[in-house]
This record gives sequence, C-alpha cells and structure tokens, in this order.
Amino acid sequence: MVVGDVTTGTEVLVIGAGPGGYVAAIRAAQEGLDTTLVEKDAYGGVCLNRGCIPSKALITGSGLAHEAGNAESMGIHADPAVDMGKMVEWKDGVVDRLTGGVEKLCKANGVNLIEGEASFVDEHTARVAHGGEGQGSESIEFEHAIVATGSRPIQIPGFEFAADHVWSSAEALDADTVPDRLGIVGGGYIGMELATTYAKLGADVTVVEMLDDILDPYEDDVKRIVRKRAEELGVEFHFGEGASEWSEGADGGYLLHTETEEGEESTYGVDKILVAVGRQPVTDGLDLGNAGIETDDRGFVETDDRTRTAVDHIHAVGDVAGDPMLAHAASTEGIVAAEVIAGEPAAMDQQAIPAAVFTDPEIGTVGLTEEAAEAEGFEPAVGEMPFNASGRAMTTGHTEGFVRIVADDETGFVLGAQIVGPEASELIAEVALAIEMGATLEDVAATVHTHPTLAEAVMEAAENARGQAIHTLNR
Amino acid sequence: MVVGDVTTGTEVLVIGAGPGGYVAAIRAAQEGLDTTLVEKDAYGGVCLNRGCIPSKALITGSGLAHEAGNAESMGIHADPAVDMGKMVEWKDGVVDRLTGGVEKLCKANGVNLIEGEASFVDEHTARVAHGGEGQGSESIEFEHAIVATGSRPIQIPGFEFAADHVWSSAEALDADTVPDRLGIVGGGYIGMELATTYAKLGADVTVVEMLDDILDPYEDDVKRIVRKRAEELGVEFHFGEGASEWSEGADGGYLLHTETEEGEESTYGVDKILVAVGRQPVTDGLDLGNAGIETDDRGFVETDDRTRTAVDHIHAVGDVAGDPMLAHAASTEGIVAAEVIAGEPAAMDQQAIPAAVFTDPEIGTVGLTEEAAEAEGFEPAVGEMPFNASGRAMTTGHTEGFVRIVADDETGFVLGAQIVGPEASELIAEVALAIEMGATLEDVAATVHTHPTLAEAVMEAAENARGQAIHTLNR
Amino acid sequence: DSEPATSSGRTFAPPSARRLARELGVDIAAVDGSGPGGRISEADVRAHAEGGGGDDAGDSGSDEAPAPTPTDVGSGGRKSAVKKRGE
Ligand SMILES: Cc1cc2nc3c(=O)[nH]c(=O)nc-3n(C[C@H](O)[C@H](O)[C@H](O)COP(=O)(O)OP(=O)(O)OC[C@H]3O[C@@H](n4cnc5c(N)ncnc54)[C@H](O)[C@@H]3O)c2cc1C
Ligand SMILES: Cc1cc2nc3c(=O)[nH]c(=O)nc-3n(C[C@H](O)[C@H](O)[C@H](O)COP(=O)(O)OP(=O)(O)OC[C@H]3O[C@@H](n4cnc5c(N)ncnc54)[C@H](O)[C@@H]3O)c2cc1C
Repeated sequence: MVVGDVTTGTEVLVIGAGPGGYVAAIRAAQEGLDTTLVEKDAYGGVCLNRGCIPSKALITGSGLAHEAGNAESMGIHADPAVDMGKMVEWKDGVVDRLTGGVEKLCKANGVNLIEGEASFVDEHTARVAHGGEGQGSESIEFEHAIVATGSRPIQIPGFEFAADHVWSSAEALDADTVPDRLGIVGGGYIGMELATTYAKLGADVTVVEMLDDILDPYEDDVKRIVRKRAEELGVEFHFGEGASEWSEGADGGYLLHTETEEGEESTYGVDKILVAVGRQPVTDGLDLGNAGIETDDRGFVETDDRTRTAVDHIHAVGDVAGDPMLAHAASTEGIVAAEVIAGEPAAMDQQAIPAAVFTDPEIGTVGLTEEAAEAEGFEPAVGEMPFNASGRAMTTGHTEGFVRIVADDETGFVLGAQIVGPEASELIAEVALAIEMGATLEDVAATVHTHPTLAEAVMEAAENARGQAIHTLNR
Repeated sequence: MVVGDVTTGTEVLVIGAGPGGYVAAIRAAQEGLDTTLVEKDAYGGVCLNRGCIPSKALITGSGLAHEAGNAESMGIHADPAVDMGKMVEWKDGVVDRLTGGVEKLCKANGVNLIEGEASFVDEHTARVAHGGEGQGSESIEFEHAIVATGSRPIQIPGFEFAADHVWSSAEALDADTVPDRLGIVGGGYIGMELATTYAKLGADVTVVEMLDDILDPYEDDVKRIVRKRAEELGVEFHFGEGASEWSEGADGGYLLHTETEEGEESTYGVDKILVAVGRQPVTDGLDLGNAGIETDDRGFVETDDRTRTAVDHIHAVGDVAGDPMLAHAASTEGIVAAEVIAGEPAAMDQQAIPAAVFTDPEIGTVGLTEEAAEAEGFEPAVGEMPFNASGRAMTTGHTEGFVRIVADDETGFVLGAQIVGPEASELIAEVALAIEMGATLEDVAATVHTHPTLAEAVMEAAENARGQAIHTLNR
Repeated sequence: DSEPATSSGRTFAPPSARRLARELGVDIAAVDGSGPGGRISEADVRAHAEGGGGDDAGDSGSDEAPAPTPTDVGSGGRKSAVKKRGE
C-alpha cells in the first residue's frame, strides 16, 4: 500500500516518541488538543529501547547474579551461571511491555499516531515520509509543534560503530554473550554503568578516560566511592588517555590504542570496544531551517523557560533541547510544552532536577553542592550521614557511601543533596520534594522516618547539619 | 567485687536503652543535661538485638537466596544453599556492630552508662540492681526520669516459650537450622515477616490466625497482595482458628492444635511453633507505683503530647507508652522527652507517623487511608499507580503492588499514602515529608522525579488523583 | 523593593505557589513570604495579587494570557480539617 500525499491538519504535532515526545503528546491530548505524534523508529525513544530501561534491567540481572555469588559471609553459597542471551531476552520482554504500553497510552488518550520520519516544510507544515513497504509521504498542517527528536551517541574518528567490535551503548545492551575483555572509552555515567554491569557479568573491563577521573560532574568523594568499588570488581582505569585507534590483535581480539596529551601511547588487548563519550542532538533531516529555527554551535535547539524555540509556536523538549540530557527532564519539558500550548501557566521553573547514576553503589543528586551553594551566595550548612552507621544499610549488606545535605545556614532551607550508596536513586526523591517545598533542615529532621530504612539517613544528615545527629558524631 | 549502696545524682535518668531510651539519653546529653542511662540487658533494646535489625538482616539473606534461585527467566541459573548458622552469625555481626555503636555514641555524647535493673524508690529516687558477679545495688537521685522499658512478646496459655519447640520472634531470629515445617500463630506483621523469611529459606510454613485475614490494620487490597505472594511462596493460611494447645507428634515433630469460634478443631504437624500474637509492656519490677505512676488496664503507661506521665517530671516513651509500638515512634518520643525536659518547645505533634512491613512485597503507609480521611470529614481525592506500569519496577523484576495517595479534594493537601510493592518502606518517606510540609498533590506532581525510579510512582499517583497521569489511565 | 528571602536572593515557594503566581500575573520574587525564612505560600501570592503589592503586580514579565479572575478561594461553606492547619 502506498500512502498518497494527503494533507491532514492537527493542533499539535509532536515529532519523536521518546520520553519527551510521548509524554508531551499524552498531556496535550489530555488538555483537549487534537494531537499527532510522529515516530520514525520505536515508541519510547532511546530511553525505553536502548537507554534507561535496558541498562537498568541488565544492571539488576548482573547485580543479582554477582551478589548471590558473593554472599558467603551471609551464609549463601551459590555459583550463579548467567545465560547472557536469556538475560537480554528478559530485558527485551521488559522493553516490549513498556513500549507497547506507551503506544496504548497514547491511543487511549486520543493521540493520533503516525509512523514515519518528519521534516519541516514551513512554519506550519511538516512532511512525514513513511519508510518500508508503505512508502510515500504525507503533509501535516499544524498550529503548534513540539520537536522531541532526542540524541544519538557521538562517534569518534576511527571508531565507527559496528556490532562485531566497536559498540555503542545500544550494542552493549543487546549482546548475546559477555566478551572476555571489554574496553570502554569514556568514564561518564553510561560508560560506568556498563563497566559495572559487564564486570559483574565476568568481563575484564578496562576504562579509558581522557580526564583524570570518572563521572566528571560529581564531587571527588562521590567519585572515589564508585571508582573504588569498580576497582574491587576488577575494572581497570586509565585516566588522561584518549582513544586514538583500534587494530586487530594476534589473539583474535582487538587492540585499543590510546594516547596521553603528552603523546605517550598505550595499547590494551580487548574483545569488544564500547565507545561512550557523550551524545549529540538529532536534527538531521528535520529541516528545522524551513520553520525558521536555527541550532546552536553544538547542534542543540535553544528554548526559553516555556520550552519555546525562537519560533513561538514551535517548542523543543528533551535531549534535542540540550542539558540536562535526562529522561525525566525530557518528560517534564514535554508536559510544560503541552500545557503552555494549552494556555496553562506552566514553566520550567523547578528549583532542582534530580539525577541518578546506577553504578554500584548508586549516585543520586539534586540541587546545589556545598561549592555551588557558596557560589550562589549562600552560607551553606552541610550535614552528612555515612551509610556504615545506618542500621538498614547494614542489614542489606551495603554500607558504602553517605548522604550529604546542603542547606542555607541562615534560614535552614534545603538547597541540595549528594547521595552515594544503596538506593541513592530513590532516596533523592525526598530531598527533591524538600527543595521544591522550601523545607528547612528542621522540617526534614522533624519528619518521622520509618525504622529501619535508608531514608533515615536523609533525616540524620539534616540533624547532623544542625549539630543534633543521634547516630553520627556532630561536626 | 560487690558494688556498695552508693547514692549518685543525675539530672535525667533514662531507664532502658532501646531506640526510645538511648535516643532520649543522647539528645538529653546534647542539650547539656547530666544524663544517666540504665540498661539491664543489651544496648539497643529489642529493636537492635531481637527485633527490627535481626529480622531485616534475615529478610535480606533469605530474600537474596530465594531471588537468585528463582531468576531463570532473567537468565540466571543458581541453586543457592543456605547455611543458616552462618547467616545468623552474619546477622549477629550486624547486631554487634550496631549495639557497640550505640554504646559508643552514648559515651561520646557524655551519657553515663549503668548496667543493671532499675526500679523506683520514690518520685525522685531509683535503685539499680546489678546482676551477675558484681551484684549489689546503687541509688540514683534524679530530677527527671524517662521510662523506656519497652515490651516483650505475649505468651498464650499452654505455649510457654522454649527454644526447642515454642519460639517467640527472638528464637526465630536465632535459629541455627531451618525447621522443615514451621507453624506460626499470628498473622500480624511480625508473624508475616517471619513467615516470608522461613518460606524463602525452604520451610513449609503454616500460619494460623484468629481473624479472617493477615495484617489486621491494613486495607484489603494491600493485604491481598502480600497474602497472595506468601501463598506463592508456599505459605498455608488458616484463618478463624485460634491455637489451643500443642502436643508431641509421632514423627518426632509436634502437633499444633487449633479451634474455631464454633469449636471446630484442626491439627497441623510442625517441627517448631512460632507464637507472634502481639507484645505487652515491660513494667514489672519497675515499681512505678513508688513514683506515683499507674498503668492502664493493658499495662501501658499513659502520657500526654509532651511524653509526660501523670507525674510531670517523669516521662515514658516507646513501647511501654503504648501505640504505635514502633522503633521510630519510640525514638521520636525519646527526642521529645529529652527536649521537653531541657525546656524546648517540643511535642508529639507530627501529622503522621509512617510504618512499614518488610514482607514480600513490602508495605509502607503513612497518614490517612481514604476511609479514614472520610471519617475525619475530608472529601478525599485518591490516586493510584500500579507498579506493573512502572518502568523501574519492571527492570527490578518486581511489579506487584501499587502506590495509593490520598488527599483533600478541595485544597489538594496530601493526607496519606498506602504503598505495597518494592521498596515501599523507603518510598513512604517522601509522602511523610509531603504530609508534614502541607504539600499538595500538585506540589508532589510538579516535583521532578528521577527516571527510572520507583519513586516516580508516587508522582504518578499524585497525577492520577488530579486526572493527569501519564502512565496510567485516569479515573 | 521586597527583601530577598535569603542571602542569594532566591525565592522559596512550593511549585503550587509558583504556578499560581504565573496564573495571576504576579512576580513571585516580589511577594512577601509569611512562612519560616520568608517562604511564600499560595495565600501569600493571592494576598499580593489582591492588592498587597500593586506596585509590581504588573511587571511580572508574563506574556501569558491575561490573568484570569482568581477562582473563589473561600472555603465555600464546606468544612475541611486541613484548613485548621493554617494557610
Ligand atoms: C545507555 C543509556 C542509559 C541511559 N540511562 C538513563 C537513565 O537512567 N536516566 C535518565 O534520565 N536518562 C538516561 N539516559 C538518557 C535518556 O535516554 C535520554 O535523556 C532520553 O531518551 C531523552 O528523551 P527524548 O524524548 O528527548 O529523546 P529520545 O529518547 O532520543 O527519543 C527521540 C525519538 O525521536 C525519534 N525521531 C528522531 N528524529 C525523528 C524524525 N525526524 N521523525 C520522527 N521521529 C524522529 C527517534 O526515533 C526517537 O524515538 C540514558 C541514555 C543511554 C544511551
Ligand atoms: C521481630 C520484631 C521485629 C520488629 N521490626 C520492627 C521494624 O521493622 N520497625 C519498627 O519500627 N519496629 C519493629 N519492631 C518493634 C520495635 O522493636 C519496638 O517498637 C522497639 O524496640 C521499642 O523500643 P523501646 O525503646 O520502647 O523498647 P525496647 O526496644 O523494648 O527496649 C527496652 C529496653 O529496656 C530494658 N529494660 C526493661 N526494663 C528495664 C529495667 N527495669 N531496668 C533497666 N533496663 C530495663 C530492656 O532490657 C530493653 O533493652 C519489631 C519488633 C520485633 C519483636
């Protein structure tokens, strides 16, 4: 069947069905707007298909196998064998259920779904090209558009992605065997999550990173805990080295060549090379220029606090609109875009957007660090609670890390938290709410926390900042 | 050495070093008060020695072994063997580290520690009897006292506790082998946590409960999920039956006899019988009467919102002061007692005290249910998010349960939440803060939650209550 | 002309109050917060919009649709225990 060049109209055209786009489309439909969502590849975007979800699934699987195999001190003797193909199949099942759910939720909310690749014809018209059998294209006239085309992994020269040896994160999440030796280029959060996963699955992992530590944006004591644990898992780090090229090794594997700034060269024998050096916006083929929109020098679409581009009725959300390139930021922006179009008083006015890294242990952060608070003119009060003083942490067998809370000394307002340790990704939620609510240290400390929980450590950190901690010595 | 009958003086005498007493003592010392803490048995009380902490340790251990042994669908093949003696040893190590920590923290804060059993001589004098080799006693004159003597398991007639066959929770947490068949009398939270633990460790567990369901205080749909999962783990339930007696079985085990209200009798073959039918206050030997304090008809000490007994300068906190008999309630009361004594404006004025049950899945609740909100005159707005629609839940492999949030429809103020599912005990913390802060559904929904986390389900439930959920159909 | 709530000049107000401020065309930074440390509540925003801060209600920089008439904020006769918690 060839779809003819019909022209349809819609109030809101959303391009891209990742966590930015599909959420925007659902909310727009909920607002009573006639909404059309165009996706060229797979519902759920990067996040559901080859990002957040598959990575967290493999982190769970590898974590469980590793933990069970290392619990002799708990009296558990197991020697788990992992069938990687089966684990990836399980992961695919999770992805399928979620992406199927996204499609169903869109339909249930009345979103019109179109499969194809969209590009702008002018400020109020897009063309959707249908691939595959049903080739052809259609024109769509829209009153408002939301660009949510996301991002893709950056390739570095000489390291074109190819499933048999140079992986992007997408291939690393789809492998049916565990390579004996995995070389990872890039010690950012994606590289570190996958380093942990593969190390636990039994690979010898080598991480090569240009900077002098992993996880650039985090504080030293946070990084140290994650790096130390990775080293315990056998991950080998080489800092200050950039990947220069790869070649075939004598043993059937590959050689990863690196170079320092000073020109010092090293070579590491590996079986796969994973390149995880960052992500770049997807705007090619979109013809943004036809709609009067330009991208910045890194290719991102600039937006204001209502997610509007330079062309008022066209919004951009998610990775394509720049930092923070996180799924929940994309979804929040998607909701704001839909509501702004519907005339609601929405804006990206959050005090703080939390972030998590699902390494071992996890990292969860929100708001300001002590240093950032000082830079903003606060006199910070800081409190900490180490997990090795937490009863709940001890009973889970995971006591690395701490909760740090940062507040304004004068008023007690909570400004931020850095958590590294078990369930840090979950614990950060309470602090995010505290920040948004304008809660003080006293409010957090006076809120009764269930015993025994890890969340008590948030309360204890707040008490510590007030010089009133019970389970740590106050500083 | 015999300690002579010396008399010492102290500003604050705290009796009992459980989570009520030791926290009270530390805070009193932090307030600059000369504080003496008397404990007759073990620092940390029931909670650290044979309650919260050991139970959660064994829940972790049994959970890990069970999960690893049942993860074929994830591609993990393991056949974990549990050495129960070793697991209990690990648990003991955790307990030792924590109780040692409590002692150290008391000392570091300047609390005087005395080992012995305290009783009241009059309103301002207590006697401490030292057991063991250093027998003897001493008198202590106090300005203020805090009674924190806790609780013990209730014995039912005919079921005297004896380690070889009739266990209390204390023995169940100290077993060095897993009984083949475990009969549990009582389907409250302690019975259910231990039923889950032992079922996962391979015991055939039979729970006998007088009422017609487990976990009396919880809502039906919450109970159902926990009961169904327990049944999947092989736990057999007999409701409407009371334990009447036990006898020796022909097979070397025991017979647990039960009777319904109508007099219908049943018999279950078991190897151990765990009685977990509730806890009663510990006041015997305390001679409360000498201080002018009476107990209520259930034996509890009545207190006001400043934790004061009928005798103003004597406070009571924790289990001995009645419901809620929870460690964090005890600690909160302990802090209030110490601060009130120090002249601070503290009170038990919390909007809500959360509670958790560490079954599989966990339960976490705080504040009002829909029914309770109606009874209090609210018109409740209720929202739900099932974990089987949560991406994070799927990636952990645990999708049973839901988050339910209850708010005042008119103002949007969050009033309560019932969570059953993975990490429910942790997730409830955010809602507790929301309630204390007077946050509205909109505030919770507008707070950005990290993806993918279970905490997103709290946000989604709030959105659902507003008719704006993205990942569930709105009701 | 209103005192910044903190040394940094940041305004502390829950999301619901911030959104209400936009809805009413109020510059939230100009609202006097009645909460601890100057925390701004929805009631503070309404009070400001209803006259307290006439001098800056117009310079909110909002280019949204004109501020709608505030919906009735009175309790409307229905008793709600939450109201007892204070605004
Ligand atoms: C391995 C990995 C792990 C990650 N883990 C996390 C995590 O734990 N937490 C987190 O917050 N973030 C995580 N991220 C980042 C997260 O995936 C992104 O921030 C998120 O997917 C961005 O959402 P989006 O909607 O902007 O774009 P995307 O998810 O990239 O979706 C864009 C969609 O647009 C479609 N599209 C593009 N162009 C067109 C066109 N012209 N016409 C039609 N359709 C088009 C694409 O096919 C795609 O489906 C991870 C990323 C990776 C790679
Ligand atoms: C199996 C089990 C699991 C539990 N799990 C949880 C849970 O997960 N979360 C939770 O919140 N609660 C839990 N609880 C309940 C929790 O243990 C109690 O609520 C808590 O211990 C009460 O603290 P307390 O300080 O009042 O008393 P206790 O912890 O009972 O401590 C009282 C102390 O006083 C001492 N004492 C008594 N009389 C005297 C005297 N005359 N002189 C000197 N010392 C004296 C005792 O030796 C004891 O050490 C659990 C209980 C059990 C049994």
